[in-house]
Amino acid sequence: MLERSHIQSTGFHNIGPVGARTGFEVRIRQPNYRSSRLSLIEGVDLVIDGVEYPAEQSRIRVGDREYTHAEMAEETVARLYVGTFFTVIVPKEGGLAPGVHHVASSIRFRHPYFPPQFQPVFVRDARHATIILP
Amino acid sequence: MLERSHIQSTGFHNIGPVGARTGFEVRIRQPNYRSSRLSLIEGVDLVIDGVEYPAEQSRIRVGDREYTHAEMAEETVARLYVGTFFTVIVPKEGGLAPGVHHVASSIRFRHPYFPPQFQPVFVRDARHATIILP
Amino acid sequence: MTGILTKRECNALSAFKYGVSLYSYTEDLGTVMSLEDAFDHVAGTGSTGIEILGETSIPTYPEPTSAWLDNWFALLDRYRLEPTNMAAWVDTRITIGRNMSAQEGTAQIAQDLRLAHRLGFKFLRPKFGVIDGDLTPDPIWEPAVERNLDLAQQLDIVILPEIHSPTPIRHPVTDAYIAFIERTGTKNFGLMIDTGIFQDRPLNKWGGGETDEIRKGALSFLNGIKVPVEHLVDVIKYVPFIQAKFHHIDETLHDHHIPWDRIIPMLKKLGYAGYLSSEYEGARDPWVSIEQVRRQHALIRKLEAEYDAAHGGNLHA
Amino acid sequence: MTGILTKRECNALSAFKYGVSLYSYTEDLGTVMSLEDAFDHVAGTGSTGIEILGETSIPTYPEPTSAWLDNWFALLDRYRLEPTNMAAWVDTRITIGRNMSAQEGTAQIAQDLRLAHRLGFKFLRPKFGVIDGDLTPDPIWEPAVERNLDLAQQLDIVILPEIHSPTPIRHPVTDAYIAFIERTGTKNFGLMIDTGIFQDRPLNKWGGGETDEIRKGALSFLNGIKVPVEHLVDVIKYVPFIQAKFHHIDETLHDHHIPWDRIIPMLKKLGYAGYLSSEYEGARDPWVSIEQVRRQHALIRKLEAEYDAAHGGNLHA
Ligand SMILES: [Mn+2]
Ligand SMILES: [Mn+2]
Repeated sequence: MLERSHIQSTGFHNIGPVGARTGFEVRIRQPNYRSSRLSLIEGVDLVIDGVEYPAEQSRIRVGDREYTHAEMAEETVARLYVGTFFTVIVPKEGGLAPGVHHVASSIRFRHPYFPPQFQPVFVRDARHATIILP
Repeated sequence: MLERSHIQSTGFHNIGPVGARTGFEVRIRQPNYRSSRLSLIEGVDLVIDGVEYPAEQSRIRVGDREYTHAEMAEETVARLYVGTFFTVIVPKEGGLAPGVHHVASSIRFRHPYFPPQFQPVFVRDARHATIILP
Repeated sequence: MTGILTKRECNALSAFKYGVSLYSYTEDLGTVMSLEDAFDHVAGTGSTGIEILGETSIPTYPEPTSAWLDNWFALLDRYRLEPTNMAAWVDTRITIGRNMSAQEGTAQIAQDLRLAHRLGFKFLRPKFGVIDGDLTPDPIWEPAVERNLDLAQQLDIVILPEIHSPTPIRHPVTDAYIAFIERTGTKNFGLMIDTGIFQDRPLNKWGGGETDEIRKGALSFLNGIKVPVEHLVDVIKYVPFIQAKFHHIDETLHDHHIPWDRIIPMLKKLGYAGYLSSEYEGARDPWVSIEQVRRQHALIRKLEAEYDAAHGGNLHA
Repeated sequence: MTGILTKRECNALSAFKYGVSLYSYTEDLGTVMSLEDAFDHVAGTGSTGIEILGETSIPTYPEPTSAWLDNWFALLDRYRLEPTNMAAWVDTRITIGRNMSAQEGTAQIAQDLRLAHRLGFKFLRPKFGVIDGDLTPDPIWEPAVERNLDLAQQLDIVILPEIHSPTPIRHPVTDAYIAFIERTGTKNFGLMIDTGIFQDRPLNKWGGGETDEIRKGALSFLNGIKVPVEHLVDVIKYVPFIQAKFHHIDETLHDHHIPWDRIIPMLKKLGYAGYLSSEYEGARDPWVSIEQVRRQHALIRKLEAEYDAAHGGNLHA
């Protein structure tokens, strides 16, 4: 089972070699009531301690597979299932400092059954989350 | 998975033939942090809409097996496991009326590692719960 | 009431069937509730039917694993529930720059019909993308459905578009569905009523996961479109299934938004004998949905019993 | 710091091992978290060790099913965790009118030793019932443990009673355990320190499931018994395992009750190189425990790194 908040505690960590981190990752619960073709997700924007990490610069991992922003937009078969998470992979030299951070996420959903003027829908959440290892 | 409240929504219902109900049942989550020999539970008292239903008059069902209050006290092998519920079976002619009731529960736990003056510990909860079928 | 009953009065005494859509447990599913838990909660209401959202409930949709299928049938058996409706989507605006063709829409519905049939469902509700602020469905709906009518007949499934707020009963969208039924003469297409169209008091919470942007833009929608229950007379013959949408029922069994005290007598009077399948769409705090669905069942059963008592007793008990 | 290190300084640069006790996730387990989820959260802290409560984590305790055992070893493998300590209980006042005999206590510990061994644990913490307000353990503890020393040696498990608030380090209960070790010369019995004994500010919440009755009666206990960290010097040679009890760590990594800034340097100075196994015992709102455990690991690792940096760098990296 996943945490109710979109942003998950576990899975928030730096990536790359210790001492030469290349970025960080955040796990996000698929929060919509139905599963979603990846092409219906127009991006996931993050704001960490006030610093913006726009969707266009990140990659998304679903299961074992990674997608660039452009690849997501054309992926009409693979889905983000309800009850699962996806991982946002953010490049950032040195990674994030160990300690507690304020993390905000905004998922841009396109719901084809919503009128065109309401596209995309921004589904947001925010919380504190902790980086353990430098 | 069970509801976090001790008293569960599902499983609160009348028993006996329709039109001639003989009582009702309430599901209670085992709320202690460790599993408990039945002999360590000195009873489960209920108060429904202000009416007391003391442990001594009810039976407890654990899995498929039912225990009287006296039988519970001597059952040193069977356990109430964490992550499971037990059912309190309460005799009451006519059962409870359909609709929303205020249900309070108090479990009398004996913790052998607590000083004698703190025995039993009353672990309480309360909530609204609904009887659907008359 | 004594004496010989008229035909309408006889119909009026047919009983509702009670069910729950797993949509009710949105957000609880996957965070505090498994599929098996959901079966337990549905069965615990005294329901006989369970409604799922195909792509939500099946973790490898569109192709369930054999283990999942074994578990599905074991759960139906253990909890004595029958599959009612399977909800599906036709994502017409499939990428940001491209719409589904009629052929793709046809394939989507054929896939969902076959899946629904494998799982034992009798109804399939496809939700089509829309093309305007009036929620006019993408025009591919008509060929995509029509090319599947033979398959639906073979599989004994009725395809049901949902009449859902803000689209009322008397509306060109509904008229187009009825014209389609009349033109094709099909028995495998009908209307599903979502009781949200009868909402007559404003919502202050909304469980659909929508946000401020939607809320501001669709304010009148959230106030309720207040379709008069009498409009059911126009369409009831096309309606084999109803989603009992609701948002909040308090401890006195008072629903804050949906006028069940008018809906239920009207459905009884019209002889509706299909499912009322709970669709809770209110506050999404963990576990609230379980109790809310139980309150709705207590409320509707009470209103049905009162109607029966006032109209010659419950002949179907 | 340069030059040749003294023996004590070398010891001081040995590294802690990090673990989590599933006690931390009490109430989340079974309502919002499965055993596998718990493994994921523990591994996500960068821990190498996992501690369980036998009768809590094993759904058919005392006899796990073979499916459960298969899953247990698969999880250890997948999440690269080693079993550390298994918590167990000797329910001396087994019925309201009867206490366990020494023979029954012996059988209980033997059963738990065998179970712990099957699951790969190196430590067993039996919690004995007490006979008075001083928390003096039931006298059967001594024969029940002594009769199991050979078995413990065969199974390579160390039995660890817990030095737990309100019992401090300098206390007849602790003295009796040490006398037992000295008398028997055993290597299979030691002391487990629960860091709750160092609590030096009052608790306003308590996660142990206890109620107002307890709270009123044990008020001074909840204020913290404030054992000076220097008392660790007396007993550290008997301590192969520490439960890192805590109650609340805020967003600035400030612990509101446990003085880690004094505990960690003392343990480093004493050359402690065993596990610090998180035991979160704070507010039990769903999912709070996951984040609290992560904060504790960030805090302790930071203090360890600071100590290492101030004492010649982290030689064990
Ligand atoms: Mn609906
Ligand atoms: Mn402890």
